[in-house]
Parts: sequence; C-alpha cells; structure tokens
Amino acid sequence: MDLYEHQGKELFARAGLRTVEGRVATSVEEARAAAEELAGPVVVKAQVLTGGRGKAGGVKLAATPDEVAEHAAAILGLDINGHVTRRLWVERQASIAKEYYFSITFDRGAKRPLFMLSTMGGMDIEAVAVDHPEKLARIHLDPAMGFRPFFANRLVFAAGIPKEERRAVAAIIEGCHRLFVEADAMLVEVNPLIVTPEGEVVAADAKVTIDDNALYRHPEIAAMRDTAAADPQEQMARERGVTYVKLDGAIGILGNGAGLVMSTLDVVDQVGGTPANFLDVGGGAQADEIVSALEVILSDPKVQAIFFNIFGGITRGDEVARGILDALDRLEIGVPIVVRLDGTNAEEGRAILAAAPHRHLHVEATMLDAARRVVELAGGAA
Amino acid sequence: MDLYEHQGKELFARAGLRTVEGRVATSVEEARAAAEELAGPVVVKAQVLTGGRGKAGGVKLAATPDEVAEHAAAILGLDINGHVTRRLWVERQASIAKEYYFSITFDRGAKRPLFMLSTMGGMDIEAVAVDHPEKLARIHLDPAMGFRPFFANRLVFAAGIPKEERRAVAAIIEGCHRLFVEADAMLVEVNPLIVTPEGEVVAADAKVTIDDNALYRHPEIAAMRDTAAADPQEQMARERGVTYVKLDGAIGILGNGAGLVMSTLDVVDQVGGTPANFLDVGGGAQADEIVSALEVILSDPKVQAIFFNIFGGITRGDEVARGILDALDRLEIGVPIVVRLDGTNAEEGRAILAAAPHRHLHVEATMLDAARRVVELAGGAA
Amino acid sequence: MAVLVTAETRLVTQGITGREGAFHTLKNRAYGTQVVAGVTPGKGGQDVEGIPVFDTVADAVAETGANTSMVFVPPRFAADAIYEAADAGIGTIVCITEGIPAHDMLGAYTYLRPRGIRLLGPNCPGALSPGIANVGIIPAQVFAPGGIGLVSRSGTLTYQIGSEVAGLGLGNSTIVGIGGDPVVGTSFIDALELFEADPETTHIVLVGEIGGNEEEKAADYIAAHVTKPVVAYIAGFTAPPGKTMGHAGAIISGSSGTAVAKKEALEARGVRVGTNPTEVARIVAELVTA
Amino acid sequence: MAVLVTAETRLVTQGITGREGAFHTLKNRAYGTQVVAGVTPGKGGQDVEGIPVFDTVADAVAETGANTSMVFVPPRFAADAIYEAADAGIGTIVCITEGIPAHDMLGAYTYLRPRGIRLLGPNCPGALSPGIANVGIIPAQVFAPGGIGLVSRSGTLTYQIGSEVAGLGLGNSTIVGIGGDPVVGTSFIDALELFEADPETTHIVLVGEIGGNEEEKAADYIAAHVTKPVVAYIAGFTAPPGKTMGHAGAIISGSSGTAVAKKEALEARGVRVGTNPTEVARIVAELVTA
Repeated sequence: MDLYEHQGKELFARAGLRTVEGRVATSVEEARAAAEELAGPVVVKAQVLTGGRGKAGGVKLAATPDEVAEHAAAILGLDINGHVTRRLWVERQASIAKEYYFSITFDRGAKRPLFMLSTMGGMDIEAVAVDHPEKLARIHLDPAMGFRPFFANRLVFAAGIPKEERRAVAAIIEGCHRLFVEADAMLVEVNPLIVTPEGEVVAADAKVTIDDNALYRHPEIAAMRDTAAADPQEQMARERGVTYVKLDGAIGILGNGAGLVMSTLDVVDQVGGTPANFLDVGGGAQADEIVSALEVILSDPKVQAIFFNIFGGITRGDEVARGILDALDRLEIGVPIVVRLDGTNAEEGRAILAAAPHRHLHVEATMLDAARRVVELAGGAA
Repeated sequence: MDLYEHQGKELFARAGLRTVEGRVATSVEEARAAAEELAGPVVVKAQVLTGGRGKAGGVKLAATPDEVAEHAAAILGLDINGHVTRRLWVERQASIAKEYYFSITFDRGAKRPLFMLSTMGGMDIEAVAVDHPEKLARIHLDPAMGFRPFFANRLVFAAGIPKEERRAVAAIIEGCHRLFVEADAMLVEVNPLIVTPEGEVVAADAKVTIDDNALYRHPEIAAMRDTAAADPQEQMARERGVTYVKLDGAIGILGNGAGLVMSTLDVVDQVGGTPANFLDVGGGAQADEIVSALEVILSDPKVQAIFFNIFGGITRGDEVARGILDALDRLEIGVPIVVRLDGTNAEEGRAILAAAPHRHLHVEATMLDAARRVVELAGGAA
Repeated sequence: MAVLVTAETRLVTQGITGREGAFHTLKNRAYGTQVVAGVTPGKGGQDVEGIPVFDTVADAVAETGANTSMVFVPPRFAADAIYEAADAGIGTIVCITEGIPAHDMLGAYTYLRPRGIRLLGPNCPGALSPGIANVGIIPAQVFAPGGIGLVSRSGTLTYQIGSEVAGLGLGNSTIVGIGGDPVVGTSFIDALELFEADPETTHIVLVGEIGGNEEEKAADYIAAHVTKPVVAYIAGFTAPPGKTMGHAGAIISGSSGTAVAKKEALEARGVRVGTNPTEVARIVAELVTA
Repeated sequence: MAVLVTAETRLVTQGITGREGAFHTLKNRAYGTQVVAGVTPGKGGQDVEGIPVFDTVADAVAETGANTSMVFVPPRFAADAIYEAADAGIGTIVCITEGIPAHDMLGAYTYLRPRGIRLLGPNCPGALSPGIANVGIIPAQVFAPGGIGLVSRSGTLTYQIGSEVAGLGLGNSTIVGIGGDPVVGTSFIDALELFEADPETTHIVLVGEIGGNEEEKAADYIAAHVTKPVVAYIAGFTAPPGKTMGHAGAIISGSSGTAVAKKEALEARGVRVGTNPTEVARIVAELVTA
C-alpha cells in the first residue's frame, strides 16, 4: 500500500523525524484556511500516488492565502499520469541550502534492505545513479546483524556528507530504519532530504510503501487507505478479495493465480483477442468468490465474452463449477462464458457443469482451445 | 549486581508481570504500617542477598499487625549466612494451589540463555534437577533466532504444564525474557511460581541479577544498590574502583588481574602465610588508584605486611612505582611492603623505586621469592 | 533421485488439523508420500486418519524422525512455525501459507540460509517428484515420472506447463514451485543448481513472469553453471505495467523487469523461450527427441 | 607457523587515536607486527606516527588489506566496533576492551561464530607469537620463540607463567589470552584445537581459574582430541567462594567450579597440573627435555 506524502510525513513525525509542517486540504477553502494557519509562504502540493508531480504542475509556491486558493483551484482535479488530484498538502516553505537523497528499499533480489544516500538529491536521482554512480552510496544491511551505529556511519562517510551534518543525517537514517521495520515498510524514500541555511536536516518529502500482508498489525495505517482514489471496479474487487486490473479490451479474463492469468492474457492476445481485464481469484476460491469475481468483470460494459481459466491446486474444480452455476443463477449474464477447468477435482467440476447445460456456457479442454473459442465468441474483432 | 526480592518484584511489575502485593519495611513500625495497609494475613520476609532464608527463620506468616510487629522485631538484625537483615518485605499471603519453578540464566558455557521450568517448584529445585531430571524442562534459546512464541510453547509442553495454565505460564516466560534482555540480566529466577486456587499464575518470589557492566544504561537499577549492606571496606574499594574481598589472614595482597591475584593468594598460602584480602587493581592502574588500594588494605588492622605483585601489560611499571612512592609519602605506612614488578615498563619502575629507598619498601625479583619474603617480614606466624 | 522431495522424505505437517492442512496432507499421503506426523499445539496425542499429532515439531521429530515439514498455518503464525521447524532440526521446510509479512520472512530467511536449512516458499505450491512423493498442493494426477525438471515462480501456471509437457508424453523429475513473494527461500538459481546436480534430470524448464530481475540472474547462472538444456517461459507480455517501488526500485532493478527484457536476457544466453505454454512443451519435446 | 597472530597478520586498530589504543598499537608495531591502519570516525586522513587513520573499517580494509583488527574503543561502543570489523571482512578480531555488557557480546558472538570470524576476547590481553607479531597488550619482552603454546583465561597470570617458562630457557609458539568475561569469542577448546593443528607447537600450557566449567570441558576435549602434552595451572585454591547464580547457576555448572575439582578433572584425563607458576614451568621443562 502506497502512502500519500502527507501520510508518510505523519509516520515520520510519529517516529520523531523532522518534517516540514503542513496541513491537508481537499477544497480551495481548506487550502486557504491551511495557509492562514501556517501564516507565511507555503507550497501547495498535489497528493497523488505517482511521480512527476512537479512537471505536471502539481506543485506550486504561494506567498499569500489568495495565491494558495488560486493554485488549489488549479491543482484540485488535475490529472497527473492518470491520477486525479483529490487532495492537497499545504506546507510551509522551507529554506533550502542543500538537497540530499535518502532511501531504504526492501531489495527482493538481495533479500536485504538497501540503503541509498546521496548529496545530489532533488529531482532526478535515477539519472544520478546512471551518470554519477560514485555520488550515490548504496549499502545493504545484513538483517542477521541488525542495524548498528557503525552502519549509519559508513553510509554517511561513503556519501561524503559534510562533517557538521553527519550526526543529524545518521539520526535520520536510524529513525527511517526504525520506521521501515516497525511499520513493515517496503520503501521509505526521502527526496529531497534538505539542509536548511541554519544547518538543520529535514525530510521535505516522504514516500512510504507498506507491505499489504502486514497491514493487519497496523490498523492505523490500514485506515489511511484512500478508497475514493481507486478505480470503482478495482475498489469493488478489493472489497471482494480478488485482484483486478482494468484493461481496454473486450474479453473478460478470470483465472486462479497471477502467473496463469498473465499467461491467459498473453494467449488471448496471441490468438487475436483483446483482454478487458486481469482478474485473479487467488488460491482456494469458493463459490461465493466466483460470483463476486464475475460481478466485477460484468460491471465493465465493454466485456463481450468471458474466459474462465482454472487450473486447480488448492482451488478445487468442483467448487469452481458450483460457483459458476451459482453465478449463472444469480446474475443476469448476457455474454458467453468459456470455461476451462483442470487440476484438483477438475473431473468432478466438469461433470457438474455438464449436468447443468446453459446457453452461455462453453467448456473447453485446453487453454489454447479455450482462448480461440472465446475470441471467436466475442465476435472475432474483439 | 544481585537485587533484593522486593527490587526484583518491582522490575517484574514494571514489565507487566504479576507478583504478590507488598511493602518494604526497615523498622518494626514500618512493618506494622505495611500490614495495616495490606489489611489481611501477610508474610514477613527478610531481604538478604543469600538463599536459605526460610530455614534461618527469615520468613514468617502473620495474621495480625501485632504478629507482624513481633516477627519484624525478630527478623530485623537476624544474621542469615553472614548477611545481616536490614530490611523486610511484607506481602499479602497468596493462596497456593501449586508451586512451579521458572528461571532464565545467562549460560556462559553454552553462550546461550537457558530456560528452566518445572512443576516441582518450591524449596529445593537443585534436588529436583538431580533426582527427577525429567521433571525439569531445560531448553537453550538461540540468540540468533531470538525469542519466538513456539519457544514458550515448547517449554510449557516439555514441563507438562496443565492445559488451563499454559497460556498464563507462556506469558510469564515471554515477559521474563523481555525483562532478562531489557534489563541486561544474568539471571531471572521465580521460585515458586504459584498457581492460586482460582487458577491465576503469580510470581511469588523474584531473584534477579544484573550485569554490572551494563548498569550504565540502567541508572534506575544502579540506584537500587544497597550501599549500607556491603562490608565498609568492600564499599570503600568499590568507590575507588578496585575489587576487594576481605579475608582473615595477616598479609595484605594487591595485584593486577584477578588470575594473578588468586595465584598470589595460593602461593602465599603455599609458603606458609595467610592472606588478609583479595585486591585487584585492574588493568591500567594509575598512581592515584594505587594509593586508594593501599588505603583500603591498610584499613584492615590485622594486616602485618603487604605483598604488591604487579605484572604489567596494560598496566605500566613506572606508573605503579610512582603510585607506591606517592602512597609512602601520603599514607602512614607502618608495615613492610614487598614489591615485585614485572612486564611493561617494569625496569623503569624498578629504577624509580631503587632511586627512592624507604625502610618499609622491599623489592623482589620473582613472585615466589616475594611471597617468601613477605611471609618472613609478617613475622613467620602470619 | 529427484530433488527436494524424494523417497527419503518423512513429512510432518504443521497445522495438520486445519481444513486445508488436513485435506492436502491426506492427498499427499494418498499419493505415496511418507507422512509421519502432524503438529497442532494442544492437540498432541490425537491423530488425523491415523497420522499422529504432536504438540511441538520437536516432539514430532523425536518420535517419528520427520525430516521435512509442510507449513499450513495462518500467515500471522507461519514465520513462527518455520522457526520452530528449523529449531527442531527439520532440513527441508515447504511453506504453502500465503500472505506472510515480508519482514517476517526476511528474518526467517536470514536465519535459515547460513544454517543450510532449505526453505521452499512461502506462498508456493510445494514440490512434486512424480511417482515418488508430493509435498504441497500441486495436483499430482497431471504429472508422470521422467527427466524434466520444472521450476516456476507461479503456482497454477506451473500446472499448466506441466500438463502440456505431460500431454506430449513426457515426464518430470521434480516440479518445484518457488513462490512469488518478495522473500522466497529457494530461488531460481537454487533450483537450477539442484537440477543440474540431479542425475535423473535431463532437461530443465524455467517458468518466470514479469517483475524483479530473478529471471535475468537465472540467465547468467545458466550460462555459467548449467550444462543441461533449459527451456523458459515468461508470462506477462500483455500485462498492465506494475507499480514501481519509487525511484529506489528503479535504481535497484536496473532492467525494466518486462517480459520482453527477460526473454531477451534468456535468449542471449542460449535459452530457448516459448511464447505460450503449448509452445514451451513443444520445444521441450523437440529437445528430448533430438 | 604460530596461531591467530602470524606473519600474515595485517593489523588495523579500532580506536587508534585514544591514549591506550595509540600506545599499544605503536608497541605492537615496534615489536614487528604489520600495523597497516587505524580507525577513528571523523579522523580519516590523519595518521598516528605514520599509521594511516580511516573513518571506517571498510575503508581501512579497502585501502590497506587489513585482515585483523584490534578493538580499543570504550565498552559502550565496543560491540558496534566488533560488528563493524566483521561487516568489513576482517577475519580475526582481537578485543582488548574491558567492561562490555554481556548481552552485547552474546549478540556479537552469535553473529560471528557461524560466519567463521575469529574473535579473541573481549577483556583479553590479545595474542603474541614471539619473534613474529604481537597484537594486544601482552608484554612481549619476557617471551622468546619456541614450541610451547600457552592459553589462559587470565591476563597477567599468563605473563607470570610465560615468564617462568621463559626463565627456564623455553620459548613459545603463541601466547593466547582468551579473557574471562561471560562470553568470550575463543574458548580453551578453540585454542587447544588451534595448537593441536599448529606444527610449530610441541607442548601446550593451559592456565585456568576457579568458576564455570570451561576447564572441565577442556579436560574432556584434551582426552578426546589432543595428542600433544598439556600442562595446566589453576588459580584460586585459597580464593574466597564466589557468588553463585541462584539455584539455576548451581544446576547448570553441575560441578562445584572449585580449583580442586578442576585440577582433579584435568589430572583424571592425564594432564599434569602444577600448583604454582614456578612448578608449572618446571613440569614443562621436564617434558620438553624428556
């Protein structure tokens, strides 16, 4: 789960890390009120879960509440890389002497947290990584050793942080690591980490991603989820416990397991179809979940046919078959459904379907045949 | 540093572990007041840093404040294995259905914490260990793995704790381990861990030993040290940063390093002398510490001669020699001092001593010769 | 010989009294796996259709000589179960549980790895050595014994490819589902190493998907260390772009993590890549008969 | 060859700019030890009488090829220094610092041990291979090269015994002070194993003291694994009884931990035990000339 900048900063503040003071606003009035409270020059920042806000016009400086209101009006509703801006963060303008970069990433490949620190912070750290790799200190932490004071020291020296800021930067490294561990974060990124003319070191941005699997032990973070921002169908899918991503095509696709669903998309594409969505019902799907999943797919009016591709492992074919019959009973289904069942209890499942024929239900034996059939049924041009 | 029962219970309570409610009393009046506050049958327990209190008459049940006062008068001042009772712990009488035993020890040999749990708690757990080893569950914790829920489970099942108490006992195991780690304990022992007729599990005793080297990070525990209870000479030695144990003989012994001092005691004994003390000035002793150490030794009127045995490593012979001359200047020394200096800067040290002859100062080249000389100077019969 | 799961496997199921744990344990036993024990704290002394249940893994190991555990406990307790298995001397741990927090697994992985304890998963379908033993949830009926080692990040896609290969009359030495979580105990490279060393395995099929750079690393490993022919499949050519982990994520992965990039990396090192499961099976059959 | 500290030793001192750190580092260098670097964070770029100082151990290793570190930092920071050395790839860490909390060392030991990183100490005098190199605070002038390996829990007592042995014209392969803290990185058994494997060592002297049961365990190890003659000394026959660690301590140690018990355990396994340092030296001399 990605957090908005202002939510990340809230976690930073709770962890005792210095950030820039600000207020959330979801309307022009709130933005103006925030500016008045903060009393002084501020920055108005779009809160969207994507990068490139600055270039898209989502970050503006303002000297007066009137100016804030003007910018707020322009930014609210702004589409940034497909994300519509629904809230703002109005924060005090910090004086900036230097901009650094700092992050901790859960590095899946190395299976260790990776710490990166650079004195060349600000906009384009990826370019720094390519053009000036020596300016980006990267050190993996050995989780068996745990975080030790020397580790922050190494990073600070490797990045060439000037003497007078070493202690403050080391404290931020330690604090961010504590947050990384205690909040089950997959990413904590501060860009820029600013040094003020007075020599204070402050997190001027905060990008935090939390492990979805660990949200159960962080109810206060789980509550931060912005249900309004998600696509309504994706939101509906989430509530029903399935993974759904909307695409642009005509063939609704449902399968069990992300790999199989991706492969199904590829095969449909190869035989000339266009997938309408990615939908993974996950492992051990029960009849009710099958009904929910079909509802999500059918809520997309573009869908001309549905490809139902199940290879049972923990999922059992008989339960899937019962779910399909249930759905055919309970939902108004006006498009053809091509079902391919294999694996655990697949024979039982196929027998259940065979015993209850339905004009929209087509059963195929192989994935490739099923893909061809669904493309054909969707009308060829799908 | 060993803690008194009431101090251990204070740490337990802070760690959220259930103990029996009680009050500290250092006089008969305080004991009576404590009993009145607790309002009901109580136990009056001598607070001494030694075992065998019960057998020595240091633990008494009392039904009324008058009875408490009577017992308090008898126990205060009681000598238990050489420890004079100066304070009492007056606690509510708990109803006891069963007595268990639990401990966590810093096992030096295994270099792991050892957990022990038994349903045969109460007085003599050492006998249980010998006679019914199967009744004493012993499991080492791997510090690399850390404490995990299954670990408490294993211990509880291995000890045969009945089903209805498993959860409570596991919680105590986990809480005691947290205390063990967070307080830098070398020992946490609960004997007995009682089960009340209502099925509650309560720590009825609490023996806690804290690592002296870690006291700097536990000022609140360091402040618990009972300076009144220590031998005045040992207390004086502690304040001066040297390790001193008083013995019964006539020859004061001072050396650097516990092993060398012990060996010096043995050698003095072998050549017919009786050591008056064990005194280790530690590594890198400076002149001031030498003076302090001699003061501590000389405060024992039985001392007839002093054996000053230094083999320098981190300690430097020239500094020791200067310390000796300093001490001869500053202290009234009426007994012979036999000095043996070897190791780092020993030649310089011997030269310094040779340049400043003193009627009480005798320098010998070897440890064995020095031991013979000091016994001779102490008057043979020493 | 097969890998990971062999005739020597003596299985204990942690969480055997749960619905899924019981169902799949019994299926594994029915397949021929030596299932010697189950563990559910507090249910020691009971049995699940004749399989003795113990309170702790240590007890199960002491009483039955179990050497492999299958973890079926809920995600909140799964890391603890893995530690318990390791502490009890289990050498191979197969964790089926899905949804374990990544930091929990990071700690467990870091503990297990230097101690030489093999972990498969979590969030994986397990391993099946056809005709010998099955540990996990792989539907065994579609696979036959043979010389093809199959390793995959994906569960059901593994079955798909396996069944296509079987459809052409070929069999498998072992099917290994490594799981797709951020931290998995056995990587592609680990599985390749096992297959390379296994005399029964003649060919290797590697099933990857978009994201990360494990397939690229596997390609390098194959070029340097694998002498047996490897055929690969990558899912996700038409998948929507996944989210990236901030700038840091982009810097770490270096590559784009796309299916095309992975395919190219593998082909550049001499690995043939099929474009769909059916084609993968055809290439394998071609190599076997060549 | 000697053990632990050899001609291959390239030493970095952590805490080189402190009073004791500088003093003993320079003494070690004067003795002939290859001292290649020092570390004090924030003082990188300076030097201590020509020895370059770095901000981190990693830098020191990268620049100078240091393979052994000597830790002279205050007790509050010493465990961190040990971890830093390990993380930087140092293979042998000699920790002189006294007063490190036992739980800190428990963590460090547990980390180092399975990774094959050698720790000597803490609270130890170091190791001296006469005529080759000295790392630590052992006063080298009293020792000469030879075939006697000496291992001791005690610092100054080591020097005492060593000087008595030297007084009889005998030399040492290496003198190893293992330290007497609750957790030490190198035990008697570890040192015995090193001496047994060292071709230059012909005889071994083991210097123990009251408390714990390390001498008893060493006796068992000697009986099972050591072919070279071992002479022992135990200090503390007349020492006051130490405090015990509650009932638990008594249960753990089993033996009484007294000097008499240790002497008997050693003698029962064929180890000759001298009653004072002078006698130990005499027994060694007797065995050498026998």
